[in-house]
Amino acid sequence: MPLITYRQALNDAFAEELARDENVFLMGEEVAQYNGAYKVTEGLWEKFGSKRVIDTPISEAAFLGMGVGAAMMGLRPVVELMFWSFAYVGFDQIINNAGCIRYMSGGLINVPMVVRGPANGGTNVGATHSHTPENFLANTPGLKVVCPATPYDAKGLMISSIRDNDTVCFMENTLLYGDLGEVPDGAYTIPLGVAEVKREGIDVSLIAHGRAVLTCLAAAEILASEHGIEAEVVDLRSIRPLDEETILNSVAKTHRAVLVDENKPFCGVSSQIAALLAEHAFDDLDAPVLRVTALDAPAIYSMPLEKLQLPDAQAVVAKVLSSF
Amino acid sequence: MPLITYRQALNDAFAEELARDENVFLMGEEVAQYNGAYKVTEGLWEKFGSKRVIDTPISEAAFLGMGVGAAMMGLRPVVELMFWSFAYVGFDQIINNAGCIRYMSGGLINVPMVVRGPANGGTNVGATHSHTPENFLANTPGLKVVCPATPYDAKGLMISSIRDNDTVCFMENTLLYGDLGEVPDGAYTIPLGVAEVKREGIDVSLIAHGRAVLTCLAAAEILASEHGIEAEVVDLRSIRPLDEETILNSVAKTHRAVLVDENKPFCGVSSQIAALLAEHAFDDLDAPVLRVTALDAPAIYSMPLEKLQLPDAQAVVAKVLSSF
Amino acid sequence: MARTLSQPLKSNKTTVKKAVGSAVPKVSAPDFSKSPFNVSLKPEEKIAFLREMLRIRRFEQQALKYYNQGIMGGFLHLYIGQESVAVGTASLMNGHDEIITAYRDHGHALAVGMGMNECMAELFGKGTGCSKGKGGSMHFFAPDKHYWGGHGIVAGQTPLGLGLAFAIKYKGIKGCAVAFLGDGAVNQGVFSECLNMAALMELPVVFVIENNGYSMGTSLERSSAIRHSLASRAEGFDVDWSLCSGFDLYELRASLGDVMDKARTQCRPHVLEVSTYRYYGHSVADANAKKYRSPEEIELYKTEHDPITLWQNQLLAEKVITQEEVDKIDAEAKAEAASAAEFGINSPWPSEESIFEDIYHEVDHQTESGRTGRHFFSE
Amino acid sequence: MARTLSQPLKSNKTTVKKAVGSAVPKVSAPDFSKSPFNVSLKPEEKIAFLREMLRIRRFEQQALKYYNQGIMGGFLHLYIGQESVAVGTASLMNGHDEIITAYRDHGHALAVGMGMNECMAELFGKGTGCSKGKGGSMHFFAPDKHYWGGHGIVAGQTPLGLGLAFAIKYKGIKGCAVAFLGDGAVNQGVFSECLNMAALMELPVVFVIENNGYSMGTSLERSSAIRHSLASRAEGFDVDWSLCSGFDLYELRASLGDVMDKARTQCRPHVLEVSTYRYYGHSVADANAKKYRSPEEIELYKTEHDPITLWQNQLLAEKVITQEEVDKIDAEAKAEAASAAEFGINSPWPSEESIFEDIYHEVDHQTESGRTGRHFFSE
Ligand SMILES: Cc1ncc(C[n+]2csc(CCOP(=O)(O)OP(=O)(O)O)c2C)c(N)n1
Ligand SMILES: Cc1ncc(C[n+]2csc(CCOP(=O)(O)OP(=O)(O)O)c2C)c(N)n1
Ligand SMILES: [Mg+2]
Ligand SMILES: [Mg+2]
Repeated sequence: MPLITYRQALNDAFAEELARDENVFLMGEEVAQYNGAYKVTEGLWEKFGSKRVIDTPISEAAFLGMGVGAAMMGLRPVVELMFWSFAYVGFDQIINNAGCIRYMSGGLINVPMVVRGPANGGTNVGATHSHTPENFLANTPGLKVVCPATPYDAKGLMISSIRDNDTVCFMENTLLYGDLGEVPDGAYTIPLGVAEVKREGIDVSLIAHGRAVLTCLAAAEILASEHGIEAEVVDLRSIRPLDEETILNSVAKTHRAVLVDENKPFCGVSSQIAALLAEHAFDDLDAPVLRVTALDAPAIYSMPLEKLQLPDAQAVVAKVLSSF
Repeated sequence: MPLITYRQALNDAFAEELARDENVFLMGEEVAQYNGAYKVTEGLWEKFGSKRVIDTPISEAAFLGMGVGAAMMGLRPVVELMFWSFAYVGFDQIINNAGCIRYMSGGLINVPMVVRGPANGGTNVGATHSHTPENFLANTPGLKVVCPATPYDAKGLMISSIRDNDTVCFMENTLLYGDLGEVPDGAYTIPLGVAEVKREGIDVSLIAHGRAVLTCLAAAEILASEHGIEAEVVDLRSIRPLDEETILNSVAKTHRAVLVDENKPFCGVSSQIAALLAEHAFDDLDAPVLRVTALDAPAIYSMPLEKLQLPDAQAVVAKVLSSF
Repeated sequence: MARTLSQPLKSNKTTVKKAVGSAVPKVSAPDFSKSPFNVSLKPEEKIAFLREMLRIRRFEQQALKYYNQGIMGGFLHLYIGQESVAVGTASLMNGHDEIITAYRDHGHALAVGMGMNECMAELFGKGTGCSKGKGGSMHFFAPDKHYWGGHGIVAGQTPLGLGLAFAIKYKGIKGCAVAFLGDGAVNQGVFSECLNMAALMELPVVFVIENNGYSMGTSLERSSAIRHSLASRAEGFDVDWSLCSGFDLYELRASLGDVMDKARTQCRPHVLEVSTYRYYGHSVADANAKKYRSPEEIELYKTEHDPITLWQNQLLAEKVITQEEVDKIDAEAKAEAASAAEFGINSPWPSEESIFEDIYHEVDHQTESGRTGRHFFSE
Repeated sequence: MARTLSQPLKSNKTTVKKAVGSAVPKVSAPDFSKSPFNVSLKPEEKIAFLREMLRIRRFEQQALKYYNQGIMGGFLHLYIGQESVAVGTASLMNGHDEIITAYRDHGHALAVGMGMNECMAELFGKGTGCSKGKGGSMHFFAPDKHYWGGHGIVAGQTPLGLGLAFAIKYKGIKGCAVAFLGDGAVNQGVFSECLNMAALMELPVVFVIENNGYSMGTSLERSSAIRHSLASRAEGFDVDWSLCSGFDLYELRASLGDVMDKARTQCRPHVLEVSTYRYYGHSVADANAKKYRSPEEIELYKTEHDPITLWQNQLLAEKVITQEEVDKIDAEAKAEAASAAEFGINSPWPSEESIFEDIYHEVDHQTESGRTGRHFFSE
């Protein structure tokens, strides 16, 4: 299989879906002529033209809402937020329009839209540009939330998201765009709501999404080689719908869970997983459910300090060891 | 002590603080000449005039941001959102400006602002008007979040919030405005971050905030009289800062926790409490941590159905019984 | 408090854009009945407009009765006084046009052809309601009738209107989108964003500002800083605009017909500010309805500017209809509303299971995607 | 791509408001050096302006060097080419005025008197930085110098500027607030909301649109629909507006001085659109900086419209300064910047504990409120 980047995997997904379905179009700030602030849409404007790949002014609320309106009419907008952090100026459109219109119309309407862009810290762009709102969005029944960790998952989940008939909030990561991975040519889908055990283990379950999955995999290697602990790594991939079965099966096997999360801790995704385990894995657990999250402070600018704010393999290893 | 409504308790808090500190002012839609959509600010414009009690256009982003700017200069804005649901059109101003400016300025600035208004379902106003974003806001380090359940708490917490030197998101409840309770005349404060055991018990801890506390108290009566179960009811009062000690002490005593929450369940406040217990009360717990939350659907309009969406005493009782 | 801004606008009776601040030309009001949109109207059509307006009014009066009895929930924002705007608009829709409005949405719903039964049942929160009892008064929808709701967040529907226009253009349809908003809604930033995008992208969208002079208890003067009119803000965004009176159905049709045509054929956006008036409070729960404006003011509008009375008198004068026929139509409308209320009252509540329906399309249709993973997190 | 809009504006050289769409009057450009704001300037003051502009430029060039070496993080949005705007503005502040800007904030910071050391250290992410290494390039603040930052969310600072003006008026201070934004930022809805509120509440705020012709890679024509100018959008909100060239410090001071005075004395808001140009990419990471505009265009601005060169030539022509003195000032600015870089490099990183400082005022000050309950939820 070709080795391509996470960025290219997404780009391929767009190119294929644009070619497949003429109702699909991309829009956002700098996505067309500039090729995307992070070059995720590179070459697509040239190939598909201004009707299908559309630059917008800096008006998130209006273009998110425009996406909803167009989707109600059966188009399939793929709307880029240059950063998910900028969602907050258009939050009402996502929560209330994309999220609630189907319900309020008694099912007369659906909103087949993808809202996508990077949502991550770790690049020294400060507090306002480093938000990870997957927890907020997944709180809203009506929205779906997807956070791929690998190029393969990025492409398969993106194609599924574009074809999905509900709104999918798709969270990428600027730190992953350059990551290489094996990705088949041509279309394939990964269903939303299916987690993947990215590493099998028997001693502890590391449960994570997005880039934290890679942190867990690195930690698992250290745990295995240095401490004889075989960690299972569960990649949630999709936050809503959530694959609770895979989580619970893993914990039933390992009896220990450490949740790793780049969300801020208060009501983060890992809080929800912990709540799940506290209710449904009570008898399986041999130890408290531990969490390694982003430090509970705004993202700091300072380069070495921001590194300390995000979970790293050492912190995960330490947390796992503390559980035994 | 005089028996007054939750609404009047807030009104008294405003009147007293407006009189005490000339830097305090109120603003929002219809708060002045109209006396407030829910009459919480009744009579204040007449008494304090247009300088101190200010009507705004329907421009939440601008007036929330204006509040932040004024607060940076040392004023103490108390900004009403007619519903907290409308926060989403001004969300960026709350999260990024109120929430992050102190950090990004290395502590040079603080934002002594109160953002307040009702945040609740249960009044048949539909999905877009029934949001309860206390979990979102408390996710943000830099913001404080308060949810009083009684008139007494409403006044004491409001005075503390106005005097607090950080931004406090203060969540009221239209269903509670008419509730009566004993409230002393004159100023008193209740510190943020102190929960209250509103009912002592030994068999199970019911942990809640806002109106769900009253639901728990009602459930506790039923449990005691009909099932011989003595439930302890912990009212969080403040979500951030959070009084974890009181929560953990209660669970250490009762060994059972049922969390009751009008938030939607995914990453709701009760998810965070569950995560706390899963980590720090693991050895104290004799049973899974159970939750009774708002049903995980958008708020429905239909009157009898919306009642089913919110936790009620019967649902709490049933959940508690299931835990034994 | 002196009202000036939503009184029937004297100025700018044509749909020609005016430069901001330029003096209002002293033109004698054109005879709008002669406009291309009105001149060929058949008598039946004119009578149908009357019927539609009466139906809206009787529908809402019926609803009001039950709301006051406490057997409807939530908010009830009455459209009474503004009926001509919705009816005039619907009468101009060509089958390829799409419309969307805010929470004051009953009039638009009935005007596009939604049935009184489904609308009334919705107000009662019943499963037979147009939104299955899930949306309530603020959330009527009929996509099959090109009606996209019914939206509760002020101005939140304006970018959706942009999206409807976008889709129309994208699909190569010769239609336009009409998005309604109030005089208070213009101060939500997203509306300004929409104006810019509509002009930049050349979208066939008409924003109709239903200027009834008040946003809740706040008069236009207290909520909007303007030099000329609310619509004239569009000028700064290179969007054409005009004003018209909404009290006279001929004028409304002439003005709006023009700009809808322009949108359809030239793909140009437009902002049309329509002067109108609501007789009731902001919502029925608005206890202050008579405090922020004088009873005399309300009375003046009711007696001098009622769009139904004006239209009825017009048709009587044109001898298109007789008083007896008017009375009959009105009686029918009342009877229809009463029977809709019966229907609503006698309809069943939504089922408890329905709480979890209509959230995800994929779940509702039990597709593979709808069956994979957990979608709902309460029992 | 043809540039027209941010070329030095020929029209409307005075600060008098123009009706939208009205013909540009054929006035010969006034001699701005004779404006009341300039005529009494002392030679030292004029020289100080030159020094400040040079300091900004040399500071940023120095920063650029280290950024390119990869030892600064995040974004670096250079102000080079626009220095006159910040320096001109700061020179008009009266001790009661407050200013606020977006993320392209180094120029304003230095112009109001922040030290190069603290600014450079901030870029290096050091604890000695003006924001203790917490804010970075986009977040410089100096409330003691009436400088309220440095804000990363496009237009997010505009309502804060409104709040500064509100506080000024509330406290009865005779000052004004100046809020800067870019030509792309005008399309964030919140800015329109601000215009309306500023006019309604009669706030002493001046919005300065630094129109450098591009928002990232998007030219003004592609992001903003306008009939006359960006500033003219203010007209619709009953806010006065005007245009001026930012290339000539005399003109900028004359125009801005006027409107700041009006804000202070009459409590009236104003929008001033200043034509300017950035030589570098949107941020240093902007790989396309030369794709969306031609090298010739950039060159033209550098050679014909550089505000520093123009001012320097002006002072030379006025014989206020000699070339030797210019060279000396420049050398000093370079040396200062180099030494600031040294300072930054040699400064310590923030302490690990500092991660949890400066989040809550009450926690930082260990007040009772700061000690009650748990504030932070990670270990
Ligand atoms: C963002 C937002 N803010 C506030 C409200 C509360 N609210 C509902 S309607 C309304 C007044 C709107 O007035 P206008 O736009 O003139 O429409 P009208 O009611 O006159 O039809 C307000 C303040 C809301 N629904 N959404
Ligand atoms: C709400 C929001 N959307 C998008 C961005 C990304 N962004 C940062 S600056 C910028 C361009 C702004 O251009 P302009 O206002 O002209 O200012 P300039 O950079 O030219 O000084 C964009 C799109 C952002 N920071 N905030
Ligand atoms: Mg109105
Ligand atoms: Mg620019």
